[in-house]
Amino acid sequence: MQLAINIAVLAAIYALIACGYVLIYRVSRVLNLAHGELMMLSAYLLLTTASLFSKNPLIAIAAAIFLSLCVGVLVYLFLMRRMTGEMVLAAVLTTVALGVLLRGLVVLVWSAQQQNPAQALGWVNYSIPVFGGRISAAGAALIITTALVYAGLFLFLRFSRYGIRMRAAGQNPLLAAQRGISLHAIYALAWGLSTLTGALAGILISLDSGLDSTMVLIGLKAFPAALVGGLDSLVGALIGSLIIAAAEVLMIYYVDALLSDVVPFLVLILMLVVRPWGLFGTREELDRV
Amino acid sequence: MLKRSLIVTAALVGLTGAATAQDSYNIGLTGALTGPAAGTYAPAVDGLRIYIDKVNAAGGVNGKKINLILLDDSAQPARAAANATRLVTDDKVVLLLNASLSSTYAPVVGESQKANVPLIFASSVCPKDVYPPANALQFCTTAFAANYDSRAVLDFVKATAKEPVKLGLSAMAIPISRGEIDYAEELSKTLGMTPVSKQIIPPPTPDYTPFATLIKDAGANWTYSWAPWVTQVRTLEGLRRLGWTGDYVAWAHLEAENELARLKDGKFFVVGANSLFQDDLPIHNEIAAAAKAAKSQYPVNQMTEGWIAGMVIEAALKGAGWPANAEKVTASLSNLKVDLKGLRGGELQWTKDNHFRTKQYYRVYRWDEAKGAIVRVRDWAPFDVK
Amino acid sequence: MSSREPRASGYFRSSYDQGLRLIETRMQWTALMLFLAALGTFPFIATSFQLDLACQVFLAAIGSIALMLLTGYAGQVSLGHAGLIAAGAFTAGILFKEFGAAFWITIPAAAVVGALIGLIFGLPSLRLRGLYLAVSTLALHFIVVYLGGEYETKRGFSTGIMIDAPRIGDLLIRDRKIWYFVLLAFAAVSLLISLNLLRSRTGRAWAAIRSHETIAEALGIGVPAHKLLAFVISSSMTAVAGALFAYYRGFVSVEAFSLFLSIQYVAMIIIGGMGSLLGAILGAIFVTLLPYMIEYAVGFLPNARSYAGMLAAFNYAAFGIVMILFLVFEPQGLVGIWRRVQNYFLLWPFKQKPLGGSRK
Amino acid sequence: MAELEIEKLTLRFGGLTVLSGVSFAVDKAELFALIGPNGAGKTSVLNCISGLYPGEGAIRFRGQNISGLSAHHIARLGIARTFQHGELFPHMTVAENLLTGRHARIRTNPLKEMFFSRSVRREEVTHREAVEKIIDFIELERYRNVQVANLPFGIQKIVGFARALAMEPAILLLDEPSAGLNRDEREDLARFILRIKHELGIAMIWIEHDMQMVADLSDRLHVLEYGRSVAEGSPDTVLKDPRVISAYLGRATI
Repeated sequence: MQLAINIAVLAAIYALIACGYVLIYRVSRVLNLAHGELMMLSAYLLLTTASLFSKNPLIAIAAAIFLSLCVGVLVYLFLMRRMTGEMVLAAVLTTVALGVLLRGLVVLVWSAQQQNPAQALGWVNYSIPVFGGRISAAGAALIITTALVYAGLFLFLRFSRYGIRMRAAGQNPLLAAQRGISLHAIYALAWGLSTLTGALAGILISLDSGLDSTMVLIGLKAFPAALVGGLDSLVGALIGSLIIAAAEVLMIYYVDALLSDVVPFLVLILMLVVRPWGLFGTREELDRV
Repeated sequence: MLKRSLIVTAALVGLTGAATAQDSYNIGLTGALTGPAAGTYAPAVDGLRIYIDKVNAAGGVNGKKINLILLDDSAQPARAAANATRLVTDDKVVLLLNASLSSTYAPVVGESQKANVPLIFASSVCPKDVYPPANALQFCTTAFAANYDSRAVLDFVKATAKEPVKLGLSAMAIPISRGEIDYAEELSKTLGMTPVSKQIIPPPTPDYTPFATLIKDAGANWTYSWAPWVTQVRTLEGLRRLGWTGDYVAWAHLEAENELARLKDGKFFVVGANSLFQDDLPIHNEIAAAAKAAKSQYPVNQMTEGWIAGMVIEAALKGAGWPANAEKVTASLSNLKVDLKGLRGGELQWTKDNHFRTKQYYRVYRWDEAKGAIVRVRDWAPFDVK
Repeated sequence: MSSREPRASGYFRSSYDQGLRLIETRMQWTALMLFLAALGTFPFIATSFQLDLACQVFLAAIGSIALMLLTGYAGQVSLGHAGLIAAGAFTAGILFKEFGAAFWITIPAAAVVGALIGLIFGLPSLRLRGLYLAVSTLALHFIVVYLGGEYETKRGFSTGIMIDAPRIGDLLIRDRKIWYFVLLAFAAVSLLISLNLLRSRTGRAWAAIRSHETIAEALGIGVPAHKLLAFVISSSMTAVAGALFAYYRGFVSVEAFSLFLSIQYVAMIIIGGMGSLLGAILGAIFVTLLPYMIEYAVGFLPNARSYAGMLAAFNYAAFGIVMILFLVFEPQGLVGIWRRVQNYFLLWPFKQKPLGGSRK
Repeated sequence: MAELEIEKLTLRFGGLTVLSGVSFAVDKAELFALIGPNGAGKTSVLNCISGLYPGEGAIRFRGQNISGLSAHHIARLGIARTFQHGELFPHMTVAENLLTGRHARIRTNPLKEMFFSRSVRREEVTHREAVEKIIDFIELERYRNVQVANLPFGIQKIVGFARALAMEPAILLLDEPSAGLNRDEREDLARFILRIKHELGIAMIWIEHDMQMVADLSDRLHVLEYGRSVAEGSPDTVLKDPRVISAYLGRATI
């Protein structure tokens, strides 16, 4: 049972991060390789808001999440907007550069010391018994948040006006623009939402197990999950996360923990060779001449 | 173009070289001042900086100032190599210091050997070469000591455990930590314990629970971790989250003092060779006052290693006299005795073939919920170094 | 590809063969000789630290030229460059430790291992493009580093593998001046090989593939074979750079080959200027020296030593900003700037270029 | 034996049938025009012949079935083509573009190229001369060293034509070579096409919208509509065929 819980928690972490990759890719075909850094930034923002609103942890968390949303939008407005129309690769490399920049800034502002936002918030990470196993409060919160975020995103994309516009912009930007949809607004929204979900992940992970710059690597490990599922599919991200998390945990249990670091990438390569567009992704069209 | 840029940099670098005073003891340090590993090294280096500043303010050594050059390697071996080259060849230091991850040892040792400049490991694990029979140029001031640490820990476990020990082990997936835990596994068997589970945990792990689950399910009643602090403490947290109630023992890194108070776990023991600040010795107050005056951004209770390195350097330079060169400093280091004023269990003594110390002392602390404070569980236990 | 137009006025070609020469005019010969003379005298006037920087630049240049061939010319993105460098370094390290193999065995062995890995990791490129390919090369990095780490631990080299200085005949390559010339020679050979490839059939095929795979295919270019060839040649060259790195530093350890190193190489070709060998070299110089320049600049700040703890963070931030600036404002990289300056002086006092020529 | 023979060529994308049962044959030195309204599948036929699209049915080149071969293999057999939008390599000069066209004919290996050995140099010079002949033939002397990206579109199309010719093909597939050309350029193009036919004896499949040019130059016509063959024959008869007029000319001339 504990095995299942462990897989669920890890899958929730990956899924929550992966949906950030998917949101941006789906709308603008850009892979945001700074997602891990943005996630880490959000967790650090929580440290600051926690010291500002030390009496009220919920406000602190809400403020950190709101700030992250703003960061996402600003990143689009001031940086990624300039890269629209450029080669996709240039845009992706820009996100890599952004990641490097953020890594430096975070250390400059918050130092490289290991931090504990949970302590700053006065949060105690209780251990809750469930079905013969145990789960930490933060772990449970992660699973619930992931479920809520995915449900919310599905509803948003399906029924809300902006959600439908986002889907339209993702499928055919030219046509969407001709229909009077402001692409920049849509892209900015996608960046904001992506950073927001990343922030949720970053904050919950840091509440569960502390915070330092290695969080970036966690963001990177969630990336195979997004790709295995298919970069433009939310369902894919969810399933992909489950697959990667299961592979990783089972590897730890039954084979060699050291391989758990490599196994997401092995699964990824396998996927790329067999079905490059992922389990639920859309296949690229044939080249037209 | 290539030529032009090189000449420009040549000019740039030349200037920095000129800025260093000729009339002082030049010593240089390459350390993980920033980057992922900095949390463990930067506070100690800052402690060293403050100590040297204090010495200089008081008139220096033998009437000469100490010029301490700090270079950052972010724990990257290539960067450490370049730093060491620069310190040895351009800054002409008489003494090299390394305060970085063990992966930077090899390149820095290489430079030290090439230039015949003595090298002190001042913040991380002591390498094998400083133990008897010691390499002529390598010295180590730090509390860590591979193998001795595990001996001390398991000795403590054996003395404390009331029932047969089923030992869980946790290491980070870096060679040095794995090596030590492998050693501990073997050693525990000779001490009549049963190692039940050994987890090698990759550093960027989002969730430690799977590893903790394995240790718990293996039925461990004691768990020992010798790894960077992150791994030690997250394994513990993972275990506790699963409702594991066994005893946990780990190495007392710099972070230990703050973290014991944060975790408030009565069955979490830290074994270390440095006394914690809560012991409130005069020397602790001295460090605290100096750090405060220097407006250091680091917690003062993480500066002990730097302070000790500073005391050793001061004593060594004093012994080397003026003008000093690398040979004189090496000679002075090889025959050194420094009173650490209670920061360790005893004085630090180096001889011709022992550059670690003749006796290594260990203390054990834990959090006491009733008292609301950290308490000593076991006082200095000496181990002869041979 | 070098310019196919004569550069100096009053110089006319009288055969096609002349157009194929890398150096055509006496002026170019003189410039080259002067440049070589400067390179040759540098080690005798430079401090040891500056020599070390130069050596680092040469090593980086080999790697970035190799990546430029793959990405800048053949259009295949790789984020696994550090993995290949690691593969080369470990090949040298393991052969040295296990068999005591000499320099002249380990270097070719590294080239072969690099070529093999290139072949294997080029395979996804037959199905994948752009982003997906970049990701699959990312996996390469993780796998190589994992294997290297396993070797280090299993053999008990917990602080890395130490390698003795290499020996060529009676010459022990230990002194930094000798290293300078050895590395310079390797870098020059890499450059020459690349120039030659690019001005012949293979180079044109790569450029065609980068432009448009389908069109290249329709022109009779075997796209899969040429992609693999690009991977093999680039990887082989990179692995040699890795092996040289291992010898130069005297050690190998997995920590030296982080993902960040891959990013640095990608940054070199971006900052230098995509699709130009000169760009690869300029980028290597810039990226290698940037942290030292920043360190130097910070040295001027009052109370500089208290910033020591922040230098790497400064470096990271500055590195990120420089990359962003180049990507956003100067996609042509340093080469673009260089050409503009060149054109300005060539045309002075006129402002406009005549009809855009073949100069790239 | 016909140079190229197409039998019951069918192409489907998902549920969409682009071509169904197209058949025709082209003889040596024949100028064979392929016409039809937009979306009739003309370019798809060329794409199937050159191996870019996987069509069903048989495509025989001098009796050898080439369907299923990879595109570069087909190109090496001697089937060259041009593209609607030129699709040149913009960073290369005209001469380099043409040299790239000669890729399959250059016999050097990468190892020798690395050191630019004597044999590589000799090959390069030989093929540079061959390219020069084509530059002469297509009258591109003024532009040989100009980077293609800097050329006007009309010239680019001609360069594309020259590049296909540089492959020394047996069959040339021309995809709307006259589109985007002005009157002078069209006249040049017509001249080149005729010279290729008469002097080089190369068979050509020619997609064209300019009916005047088709009527004046082509030997035979094949008309496609919605992926089906509608008519085939000499220009005089086909262009008067009422089916063709209703299917194609009626709409296209609006």
